[in-house]
This record gives sequence, structure tokens and C-alpha cells, in this order.
Amino acid sequence: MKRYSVFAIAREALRYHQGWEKAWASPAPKSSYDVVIVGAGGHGLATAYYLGKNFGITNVAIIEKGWLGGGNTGRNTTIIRSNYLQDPSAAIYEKARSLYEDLSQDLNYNVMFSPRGLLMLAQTHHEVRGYLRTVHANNLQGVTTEWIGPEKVKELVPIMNIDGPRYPVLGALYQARGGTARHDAVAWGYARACSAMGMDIIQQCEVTGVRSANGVVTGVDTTKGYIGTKKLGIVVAGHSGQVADMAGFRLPVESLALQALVSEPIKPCMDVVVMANTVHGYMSQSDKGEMVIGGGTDGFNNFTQRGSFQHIEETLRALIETFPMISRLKMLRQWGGIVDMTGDRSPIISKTPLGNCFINCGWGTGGFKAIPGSGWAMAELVAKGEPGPLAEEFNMYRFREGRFIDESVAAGVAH
Amino acid sequence: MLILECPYCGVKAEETELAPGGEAHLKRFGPGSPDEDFEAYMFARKNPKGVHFERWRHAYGCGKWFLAARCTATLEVFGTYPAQTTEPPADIVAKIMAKRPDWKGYK
Amino acid sequence: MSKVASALGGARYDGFAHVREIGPLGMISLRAKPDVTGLAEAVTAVTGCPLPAQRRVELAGGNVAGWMSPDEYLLIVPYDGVKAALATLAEKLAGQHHLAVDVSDARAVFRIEGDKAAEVLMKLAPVDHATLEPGELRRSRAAQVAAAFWQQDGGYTLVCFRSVAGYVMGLLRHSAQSGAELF
Amino acid sequence: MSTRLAKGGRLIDRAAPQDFTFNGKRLRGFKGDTLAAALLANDQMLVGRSFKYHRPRGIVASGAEEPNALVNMGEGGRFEPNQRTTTTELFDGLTCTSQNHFPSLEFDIGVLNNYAARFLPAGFYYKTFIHPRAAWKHVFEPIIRQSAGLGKVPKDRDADRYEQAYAFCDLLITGGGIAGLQAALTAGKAGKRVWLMEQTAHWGGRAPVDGVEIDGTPAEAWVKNAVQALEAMENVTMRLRCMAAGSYDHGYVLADEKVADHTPGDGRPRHRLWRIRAGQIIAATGAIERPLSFAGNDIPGVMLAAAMRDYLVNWAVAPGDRTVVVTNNDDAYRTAIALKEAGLEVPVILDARATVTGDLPAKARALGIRVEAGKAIAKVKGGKRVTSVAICAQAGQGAVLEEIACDAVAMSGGWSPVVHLWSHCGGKLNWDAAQAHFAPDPARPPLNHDGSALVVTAGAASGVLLAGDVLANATAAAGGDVAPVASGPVEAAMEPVWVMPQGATIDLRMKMWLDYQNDVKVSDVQLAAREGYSSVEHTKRYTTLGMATDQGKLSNINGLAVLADSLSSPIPQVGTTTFRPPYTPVTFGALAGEARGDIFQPLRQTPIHAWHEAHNAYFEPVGLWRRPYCYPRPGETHEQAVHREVVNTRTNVGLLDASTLGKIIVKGPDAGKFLDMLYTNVMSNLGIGKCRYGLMCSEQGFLSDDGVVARIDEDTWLCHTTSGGADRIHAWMEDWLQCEWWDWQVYTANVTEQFAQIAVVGPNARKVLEKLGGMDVSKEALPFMQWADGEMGGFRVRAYRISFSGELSYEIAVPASEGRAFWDALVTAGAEFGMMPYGTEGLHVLRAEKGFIMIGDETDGTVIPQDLNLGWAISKKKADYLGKRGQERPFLASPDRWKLVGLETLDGSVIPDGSIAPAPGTNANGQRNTQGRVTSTYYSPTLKRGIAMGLVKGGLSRVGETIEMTRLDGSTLQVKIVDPVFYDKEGEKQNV
Repeated sequence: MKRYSVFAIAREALRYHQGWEKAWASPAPKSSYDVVIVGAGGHGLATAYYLGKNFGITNVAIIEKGWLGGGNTGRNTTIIRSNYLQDPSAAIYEKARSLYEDLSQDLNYNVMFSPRGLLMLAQTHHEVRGYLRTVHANNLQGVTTEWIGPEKVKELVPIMNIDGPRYPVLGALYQARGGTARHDAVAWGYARACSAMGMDIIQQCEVTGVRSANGVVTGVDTTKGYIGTKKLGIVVAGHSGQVADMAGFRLPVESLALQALVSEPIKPCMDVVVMANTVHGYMSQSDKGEMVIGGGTDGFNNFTQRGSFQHIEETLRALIETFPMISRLKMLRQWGGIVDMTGDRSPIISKTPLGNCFINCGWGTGGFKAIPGSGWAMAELVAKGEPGPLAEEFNMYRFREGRFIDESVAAGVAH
Repeated sequence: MLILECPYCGVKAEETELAPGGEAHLKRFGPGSPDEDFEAYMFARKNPKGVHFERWRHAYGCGKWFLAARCTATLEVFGTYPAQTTEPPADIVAKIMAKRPDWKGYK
Repeated sequence: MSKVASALGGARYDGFAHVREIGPLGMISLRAKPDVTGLAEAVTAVTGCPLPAQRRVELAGGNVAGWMSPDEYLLIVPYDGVKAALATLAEKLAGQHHLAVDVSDARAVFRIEGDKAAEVLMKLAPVDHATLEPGELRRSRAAQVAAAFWQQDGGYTLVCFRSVAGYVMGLLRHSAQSGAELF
Repeated sequence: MSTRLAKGGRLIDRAAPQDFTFNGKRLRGFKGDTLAAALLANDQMLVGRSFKYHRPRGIVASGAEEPNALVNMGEGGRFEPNQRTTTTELFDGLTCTSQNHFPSLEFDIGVLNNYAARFLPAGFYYKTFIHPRAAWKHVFEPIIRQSAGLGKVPKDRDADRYEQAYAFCDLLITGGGIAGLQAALTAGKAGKRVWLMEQTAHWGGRAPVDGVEIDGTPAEAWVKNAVQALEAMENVTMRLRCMAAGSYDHGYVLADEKVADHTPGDGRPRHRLWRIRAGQIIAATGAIERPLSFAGNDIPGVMLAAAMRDYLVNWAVAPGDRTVVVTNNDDAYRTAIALKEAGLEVPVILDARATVTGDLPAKARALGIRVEAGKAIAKVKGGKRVTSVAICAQAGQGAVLEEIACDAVAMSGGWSPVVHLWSHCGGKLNWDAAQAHFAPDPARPPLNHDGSALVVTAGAASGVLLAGDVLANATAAAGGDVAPVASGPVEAAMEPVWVMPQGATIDLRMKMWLDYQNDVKVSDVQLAAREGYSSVEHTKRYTTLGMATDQGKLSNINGLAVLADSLSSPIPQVGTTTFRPPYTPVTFGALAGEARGDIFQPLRQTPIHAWHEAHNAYFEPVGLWRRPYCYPRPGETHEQAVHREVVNTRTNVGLLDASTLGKIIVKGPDAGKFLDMLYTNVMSNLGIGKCRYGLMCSEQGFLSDDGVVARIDEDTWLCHTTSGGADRIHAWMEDWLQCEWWDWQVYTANVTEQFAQIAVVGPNARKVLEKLGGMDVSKEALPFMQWADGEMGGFRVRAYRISFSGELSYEIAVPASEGRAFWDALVTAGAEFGMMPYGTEGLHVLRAEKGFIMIGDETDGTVIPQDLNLGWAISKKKADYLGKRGQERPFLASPDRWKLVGLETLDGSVIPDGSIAPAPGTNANGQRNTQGRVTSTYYSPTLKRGIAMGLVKGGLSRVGETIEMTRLDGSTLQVKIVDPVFYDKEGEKQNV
């Protein structure tokens, strides 16, 4: 792999950029691998990357039904934070966030991690108490967050109306090292690094069946033929239920539509990410200048990647109330993704009833920020066959036992 | 933006007049039931990409719960029927069979 | 009666349509299945209206009997007549499973009048007025809250919950502003 | 020179001049102009700067597809960035400025990027700015952000208002060109309920500009007749300035009607967002002309051929004196002919096709225009304006044959149907190789709720471009069979040309713009393909092709053709990117509609709300209610007010507006059985006239609501819920009754708002009520945990002897209509007993002093009643209740669960909100272990020290132990575990 750098660009510029090599190879599948990962989104690619990097397992195929990074990795609002209340969540999201800090250097691909700071507004006394609880918890979890008052909120976000009247801002949970990254670049950077380790990324290849013998996985049938494998990792987000069905088990997961939108670009006006859960809206400004806005989730199963318009309206109402100056900006584009929601809205990284078959799903609305941590934990699970501490609490049997990891208990329910 | 006809009042209600309620025809398991059954009742979901039976409440309307047969991949609606049924009515099943010959059936 | 106050004290607004809050009216929520013996007789006794069929509203003078759901009716009588009406219902439906409860004070009622009154509602409720027949009671929403309305006396009567009367008045005022006619 | 011609202009009214400013320059146009037309009429060829390289940008199109000519428009509360001049109607007094430059449009230092363009290819930022780590956030990103963005940031609140409206129809036709009009005529005559909308201010679309004849009359006249005929049909509704922004599932269409954009401040809503439910949609949205990719195709003065014709015919504006026309099809000849006929010069028509035949070229030649077949533009020269073109052979690599001076270039690369509405909901496309465009595949339409085709296309949107075909297609789309006949010249086949010249060298390809706004060039797409970003979505995202404010209306097809060529794949195999709403950007204000300010959200008010406001209540939101938090007096802080209210309630008497508490009537022969399932304890055996506190759990076992239940009569109970819980619990009850136990005979009614409920609380409570007079409220007549109906001070009341404060307390319900009067009467009667109102925070302190739990504080959705020592309220006898099975799960039945205790600091200070009790050691993830947390913590003005409740591992078995709890600054404080009842442990005061 040729390294990327400003010198490489200068060198290539002199020959009209004719000398750049492919960022990743597109090979035909081999007959078998040590590990097959289904799903070349951020989580699947990160799993493969850390299998190679942390465990030296590189005889790996990552199989993707569409194009890599084309699912929720390329459809989210790119928020990165780890200010979670519950210990298992804080652990994995903070692991992810800390990996994001060095990800560009690690991958030699600029994923534009921008720790610009993230605010979760408290607009009711109930929310104040919930976020204070989170700050106390984060202090013990090694996650750096702080509680700030309304004046500081206004200082960080001058365009915000903090005076209400309906929901005056009472303060905010502030994570100074939260922020955003360029979502596509995360997938592409991991893909390039995986490919450089000799892994096969096989796009346009849909899994049509899972084969097993004696309760242990042996391979997958795909639209490009049968591929044998010693271990199988299913990392397919909204389509987890379909692949799990092929592997013979059912999940506590439902697939719902989640929507987002961007405005036309304007000059920089907001240098932090703002989440307002009372009124249901969150917003940041991309490096291009677009206001990136996330909305609510539909309440019914939907695989169309199209959502219900009332959520867009609801979000924009809330944000105009919070940021009155955006009223005359225009919605440039709206889109939807299929999010996989579990019974407690927390993810699953787990062994399954099928031997050597592992699943990573249920990230719901919060997946992007978790990608490096999720891949790290999933790689450990796949490599060792048993979960490490990051994944342990996220096993799929916790629902039966009642051991929920419920983040909605803090006021911040949105991810 | 779905339209579903409420089988109680006959209104072709739009989604904003309705409240979704998840998978239909779940069997309740109470005290003393096996862990697997309770887990299946509370958590395990079919979540099919295709024909799905689900609960809706005509919340901004007559307030009644009803059930709908809907395709989650195309959002086509095959029919709605009262909540006081334990499995999909035969006419709706027949209609689905006709439109989705490869459908594996309700179970 | 001076201690009795409607939600907005009879607020009014005149734009391209005329909006006014009326009431309080006597309102009874009657829950019973239509096949309950004596139900029709009881409803008629209280309101002078026949038992309304699905989605219908029957009017008799100022009294109203509306179909709310397969087992719920809205009866409107004079505010002072509720106690007597409840007693009549109790008597006529004695022994039958039903629930009759005074909701006069839980509601706010608006009149929307003028040639273009329908246009005000077209801005607030996802309802096709072309298919809304005279004598039909439509339960839906007005923007973000539940509402029911029907045509009456050349205009519309709209009922919502009392606590959101101010919000609904705000909606109606916004929607009825002169210059904002739809057609 | 771009000028206004002395004659012509079918859309302008020369008698109505309109003054406007651009960058402070005072300019004049006419009524009927678009802002773009008026700018061109004033020779304002340079109108903006591109996004990345800050290159000079001129107007390239005449409609919604315009990528360049965006301005900051208006001032103050009417300021709007990124306003598209080609779709902005000129009005007198309009002000606008150009965007994305510093210090000025003419001299922009950002153009340095242009000189460095070679070092800034697509995706360069992914490959650099990697080291040192901190530099991205602190150096590179700020520079990129400052240089990116387009329009200025609005500062003020929007001065305009918006509204929404619902509409329903059998057939919605979008697009008011001849296809839309003909479809509407057809469907209208058939009696269908039709809506017809057009995004511009005029009916007729392109046909009148192109000089089409329909049924022997000029298109202009045909359009006029059609509009008249449609206006006469009662079943047809027509809207101009109304853009169908998106089609959503089940026939839901959003349309943005620009009611008053052209008449700002006239008092009307600025935009109206129509939410239309259509049985079927006919997309008669026309087609958009494609640019050609030749070097320098982005220099101001290079314009789409049809757009140039529009400016000439509609607005009598000639963008240039000498215009070179370059094309791969016959349609562009119409522009050359129109220019020539207007007396302007057309030095040459460069036609990339090797042979040029057909009526239109013949006519051009007849007019004396030089036509060069098989020729192409090697390069356009000029900086802020075209000065000449270098001509080459299309077949070669770009060797210059000749240079021709000119000041404008009209280009045409063929036409692409506008398929957005077809595609939003999943309609599929076919590649039409002959016309080189994607057109709707009628066999794979988007589906309606019943599985039928939701959208049909009509006219050019279907991929038919000749007027006669357009009318026939539109007629058929609307179910008709007799179409008008249109006559026009015979047109020869177009020939796809994706790069001009065909073998252009890399230095030329680096100057061929695909996306004018985002500065994506042919070489960028080729680079993406070379690097493996071979999916069209990868290429789009890597290069930003089609992601600008025009969403690729001009660039997408050209870009993906270049991509397909680079990959040696057929175009249909490469496919298109997904079409997403809106078709053109829609103002946020319109999407939010009326929901701003006072009606942003419903505000629920109790009948006593106005009194609270008049008495300086500080409110807090509780769901959609606003409840008084406290009533500060002059000079008091909120905290002081709360303390005063608490002390006064304990020593005299307090008054609380408790109207928001949920009240649900449950009645029927099976009501007792039902409530026994709903509550953890038994309600069926509650005596008539008695009250009982009850708990409700979710089916998972977690505590979800609590409240006092009163038995009204033999088969009627009244269930009180929390303020936030009324609607939720009522729906929960109905869910179980309708969906699980539908044979049980139970009716429910939510009567929350029927009553104003007022708590009179404190040692003097009885005195106040006795002063009011009426029913007997003595201990004997109305003992604790009982209720009675009666009359009080002339009001019909129901009085409950219940207490959430530990004091002698009555909650009195009156009809809501009398609530305010009753409150006033209480205030008067209470004056001599020291009565004061208290708010929700006082309520919280009072209950915390008594160790009463609060849903939402002690519970958070993961707490079961057993955790809160509420085992006494859980029936052991019942075989089942909702939540019982859930509570049997191992984690919920574990003895290690954190349980409710009281907490107090050793020094009497208040434990911080949210504080957590760490335990020794760390877990496997390096996180500090924990053993408990505070759930409610207050300063008790009664006890004059901090009190708290919390959940701690081991619960009450650890009373007397001291543990550490966290402070926000990371330090800890010493906290003693105590009994959670801090005040009146024996409960004597409430039972007097």
C-alpha cells in the first residue's frame, strides 16, 4: 500500500494523478477463509481490521451485498460521543472515541475526526438531574464530560436561543472531545487497511444461506457461490434478522426507519454538535457548511430506507425553536436508513446458538460513533470465541435474564 | 406515510392519526412460564423483510387497536382487521398468497 | 353560574373565517355497545336524537349525539342538564354494562364559521373534506392534538381537550388570517 | 455584452420597471423577469464563485437546475442565503449579494485554490492533513470550513410566517407544461378530481419558447385555451408557484407553494406546504438539458442552449452578441436560429455528429449560419467571461483547428427526463441508449398501498422529447386516447458525447467541469474510478459530484457516463444514485409550518393557569403541561421561595394545583379483576368510599406508574396516575382490554381534564375547608384514605383524604369549569390561616422528607417495586399481574440489586444531584466499581439539613454505615445510610 501524504499528492500532481493505485482490491472470493464477515459497513470492516491488527488473522473475507460503507455507515449524522450512563455503554463508546482520536494516523487515511465538542441540552429539571447523573457516572468511568450552565452554552453556540420561552436551556452535558468524523472515510479507510493486509472485500455479493454441521458453522452460500469458513461474523445492522434466520435463530431486534437531512451549505456558524432531546432534534455543521440534522425513528418495521415525513417536520420545528436563524435555510436532501433496535436499545455483540457464529447488531441510532470500539470488541470475540470485557455485557441472552443496558434512563434518550 | 383503513370506523387513516404497536398475534406468557417462552413473548421478533402482521391504534380517531398485514419491503397493505383475532383471517392470507406466491406463511 | 368558566372565556377571532370559543356545553361520554338493550331509547330520551350510526352525528336543536367508536357516543346537552341526563341514562340502562360520565368540563368547543370555514380545518387536519358528508363526525387531529368536528348550522363545530384550548385557538387564529385563504 | 433587446420578451411587462440591487449596484428589470434574467439584462455575467476553487461563475441555466447563480437575498428577518436567481421572481426593492468570495466578487483571494487546483484533486483531503494529529482540528479543518460553505449566515428571526394545508385528489399532476395540461384536460374531462401544479409562475413550460404548433395553433394559444378550459372545470384545482418537492409512500406528496416570495411583506404566509394525498401521481416534470464536457465549459458566458433560448424569448435578454453553439443534437439549432432571427451573431454551430441532416440544421444553414459537423470545442478561453473558443475535431485529441472570437457559448448535450417523483418511492429506470438518458421503466413503477402503480410519467419525463409524442404520451398517462396533434420539424438522432473531444488529453480533462458548483471535473471522476471508488455512490461521495445545492441535476448523468467509460462498463450497469426529496430545496420554515412561538407545541394549561401566571409562578415543563415550580416573591431566589413554601405548608397550610394528575374511571363487572391485573396489589377488595395507593409495572416488571385508587361504587373505580402518565396509562389499559382480555366487561374513561384538583395541605387544612363551609371534613366523617362527595363553599366537590406530604391533606376535585373560582375561594378562605400556594419543587421536598418515592426520580425504567421496599404493595396471593413474570427473571430477583435507603451527609450539606457511590476497585474495563446512587436529594427546610434518597447495594440492611459519594469536581463526600423517612416516621400528622 502506498502511503498517503502531502508529498504523495505533490508527486502525483506532477503526473496528473495518473499513478494512484486502488484504495482496495476487488477480488473474486476464495473457496474458504478462516473468518468470513458478512457486511462491509463500518462495523464489519472494523471487525476485520482489528482481527488482523490485534490477532494476526488476515485470511478474512468481508462480504457485502451492495457497496462497502453503503448502509448506515454512509447515512448517519456522524456524531461521535461516549457520554453514556451505563458502564458497559460508556466502556465501548469511550473505547471507540479514543480509537477515533488516532484513527487517521492508524489507517493512514484522514477520517477527519473533529473533536469539536458535543452538547446535550437540558431543558427540563428532570433532564438536568439525568445529565448530572451521567457526569458523575462518566467521572468514575474515565469518560471526560462536564456539566455547564446556560451562559457557557450560549458562549459555545452563539446562534442558539437559550431563553425559551417554552424550553429555556438550563444547562448542558458537555463532552469537549466529542464531535464528528467523515462517515464515508471511516469505511474507506478501514477497507483500504484491510485490503492492504490481504483481506478480501467482496462487494455485490449477497449471502443467501448459512451452512453448518453438528451445530457449528461451515460456510455461507452467496450470489458468488459457496464460501467455506471456520468462523462467521454477522455484522449487517438492519438485515440481522434475515441473516440470523438463515443461521437458524431469532433476535430481539426490529428494523425501523431513521431519517436525517442536510441544509444547503452556509458559512461556518456552529462549531459544536448540539443535541436537544426534550424537543427531539440534533444538529451540527459539516465542514462543507451544511447543517446536518437528525430526526426521530418510526415506530414500525420498515426496510425501504424511507421514513415518515412527520419526523422531519417535528425535528425542524424543534430546531427552529432552538435556533431561530435557521428558519430561512433550506432542506437540501433528506434520507433514511434502516436501524436495528433491540429490546433495550443497546447493541448485541454475542455468541449465538450456532457454534463459531457471532453476531454484532442492534446499534440502533447510535452505531457510527461506536465503529472502532465495536470492531475491536467483535474481533476479540471472533478471534477468541469468547467475549472480552468490552463485549461481555452485550450478549444476546441478557433479555431473558432481565439484565438490561438501558440508556434511556438518563434523560438523553436519543443516540 | 402510510394509509391504513381502520376496521372499526372505516376511516382511511393516515399514519399521523395512528400509533404503531409492534408485532401482532404474540402470545402472552405469565408467571411460571419457561424462560424461553417469556423471552419469545417479550423480545424475539420475526422482523421479516416482507409480509408482516402488526398492531396499530387509531389513536387520533376512534381509539381502537387493530391489526394490519403489510409488506415491510414495499409497504403494500394487504388488509386490516380487528385486534380480537388470534391469527390472520383467511381472506387476508389468501390475498397475500395470491400476491406473494413465495411467501412462507404466517407461522 | 358566574363561577363556571369555559376554557377561554369565549375568545373570538375574525379573519377570513370567524372563530369563537363556545360553551361550556353539557357533554356526556357514553360507552356501550350498540346492541345494548334500551340504548337507542336512552340516547333519544337524553338528546332527542336517534342513536347515531357509524361515524354519524345526529343533531336535535342544540343537542347532539355523535358516534365516537364502536362502543362510545358523545352526547351534548345543555350544561345544566347533565346531571338529569346522567340520571336518565342510569335509569334506562340499569343492569346493562355501560359507562356514562360527565366530560362537560374536560372539553373546549369552537365554532368556525364563514364561507371558507372548511379552509381553516384543511390547514390543520388530514381530512378530505370532499368525502366528509354532512352529518359525519370526524375524529382526527388539529395539528398536534386530538380533535373532533362536524358540520353544523352552516359552519363547523370543533371539540378538543380543555387543556389545549389555548393552543387550538392559536392554530385557528393562525389559519384563519385574512390573506391566507387557500382558494 | 449581455443585454436586453428592444423588442420581445413574452413574460415581461416593460411598463412595469422593477428596481433592485446586486452587490449594492442599483439595477433595473421588468415585472415578469426572473432575477437571473434581470441580472443578464444588466450585463451581470459574473454572479458568484464556485465552492472549492472559487472560480468565477455565471448563469448557466434558466430554471431549477441552475448550479451557479445563487445569491444572498434580502435583509434582516428576510435574509436568505443560496437563493437561486433563475427561479426567483424579480420584485421592486429586491436586494441581493453574490456569495462565497472575499473580499469581493471580482477579486476573491479564495481563487488561490484555483491556481493550486492541480494539488487539490477529488478526495485530496482524505490523503493528507493526517499529521500531526492535532493539526486537523486546529489548523486544517478551520481553513477548509472557512473556505467552504456558500451563503452568509442568517442572523435574525424569520420575519415571515408559514402554513401547511392538506389536500386530497384522485390524480395529482406535477408540471404545467403541455404534457401536464394535456393530462389534466384528459383526466378532468373524465371527471377525476385533479390537482395540477407548476413550479414557475407560468403555464406552458417550454413549448411556447420552442415555437411548437398544436392542433394548428401556436403553443402559446393552445396553452391559454387549455388553462381556460381547466379553470372552468370544478373538479380541477390549479396552482402556480407550487413545486412538488417529494413523493412519499402511499401517495403522499409534499408541495411547496411560494405564496408571497414575490410580494414580501404583504401579510400573506410566505410559503404554504401542501400535504397532498393523491390516488395517483402523474409526473409531467419535463426534462433537463445536459451540458457538454469540454475544457473551459464553466467560464461565465457558457450556457445551456435551451436556457439561452429562454432568456431570449421569455425575457428578451441576449447573453451574448456573438454566440457559438455547440451540440450533439438538433434541438440546439433552435437556439442558433432564434439568436440569428433576433439579429444576433452566431459565428458557428459546432455539431459533434459526423453528419448533420434534418430540418433544423437546414434552416440554420439557410439563415447563413456556418455549421461544422464532427467538430468540437477544444477549449473555451476567457476568465470572468468567454472571449473565444478553440475548435477541434470531435474525433481527435483536441488539436486546435481554428479560434473563433465570441462572448457566449450555447451548449447542448441532450436531455434527461426529470424522474425525481418517479424515483423517490422506488420507481426504477431504464437506460435509453438512443437518447442517452435514463427514463422511467413503466413495468417497475413505485407502488401504492394496494400494490398498484403510484406514479406515471407524462411527456418529456417519460423520455419522449418531441411535442407530438409528448402530447400522446400525456394523454395516455391520464387514461385518454385522443391526443392533440403537434407539428414540428423532423429531428435527427442525437449522438451521446460525454467528453469533448473524444480523446481529450488529461490537461483538457482537468478543465472539463461536471459539477460547476462543487468543482468536480472529468478528471476527478476518472481518478475516483482509478482508485476503486467504482460504485456510483462511492464516486459521488468521493468526488462530491451531484452533492451541491442543485443535487446534480446537470452533472449526474454526465458524471456517471464518464465513470462508466472509465470502468469500461455499460452505463446501465453503473446505475444511478438514489433520488431523494426534495426536488429543489425547501425552506425549513415551510416544513415547520405554523408551529412556531406560542403554537410551537401544544401547551396544556389547567383551569388555574392564569392565576399562576398572575402570581409570578416560575414554571417547569411537565410533559406538555407547564406547572408552577414555585412562586417567588420579590427579592427571592427560586430556592428561597421553595423553602418558604415548604415551611409554610408544614406549619400553616399550602395550596397545590394538582389538576394535572391523571384520573381514569374504570367500570364494569370485571373492573375489579382487571385492576388486579393492572396493579401489583389487590384493588378488587377495596371498600367503597376508600382509597388505596397502588403500583403499576410494565410487563417486564419495571415500575411504570403509581397513584391512589378510589372505589366509587360496586363496579366503578377511579385510578389516579402521575401527571405525565394519564394518557399513557389510559392507552395501556385500553390496549389490554382490547387486545388481550377483550371478553372482559370493562369500560374506561380518561376524565383527567374534567376536574380541577386542588390539594389543601398542612396543619390548618381542615380549618380552611371549614371556613369555606359545607360538607363535614372532620376526622370522623372523612378519615384518612377515604373520599366523599359533597358541597363546599357552594361548589360540587369530591374530597379525597390522601397525602403526599405527610401532612393533614385534602385533595379536592371540582369540575374544571369551576376550578378557577374554587381556587379563588380557597385563597380567600385561607388568608387568615397563612395559606400560600406551593409548586412542584415544594411538593418534591415535602414528599422526600417523608420518604415517598416519585416516579421518574426513584424510578427510571429499570427499577422494580421491590427495589423501593414496596414489597408491601405487591400481592403475594395473586397468581398473576402485569410484570409478575418479568420480575421472576434472575437479574430482577437477585439479592444484589440496589435498594432504597435514606442518605444524609455527616455535615448536613446536600448531596449533589446525580451523585454516585463508588465501591473499591475497578471492573474489567477499568471503570470504577459502584455500589449505589442518589435518586432524590434536597435541602430540607423543615429539618434544616440535606436529605436524600438513593439506591444502594444491600439496602436497609446497611443503615448506619457510612459510604463515599461523588461530587462533580471528582472529589467525594461522606454519606451515612439512614432510614428514608426523615420526617414524622410514625405518620401521625397526616392522620389527624
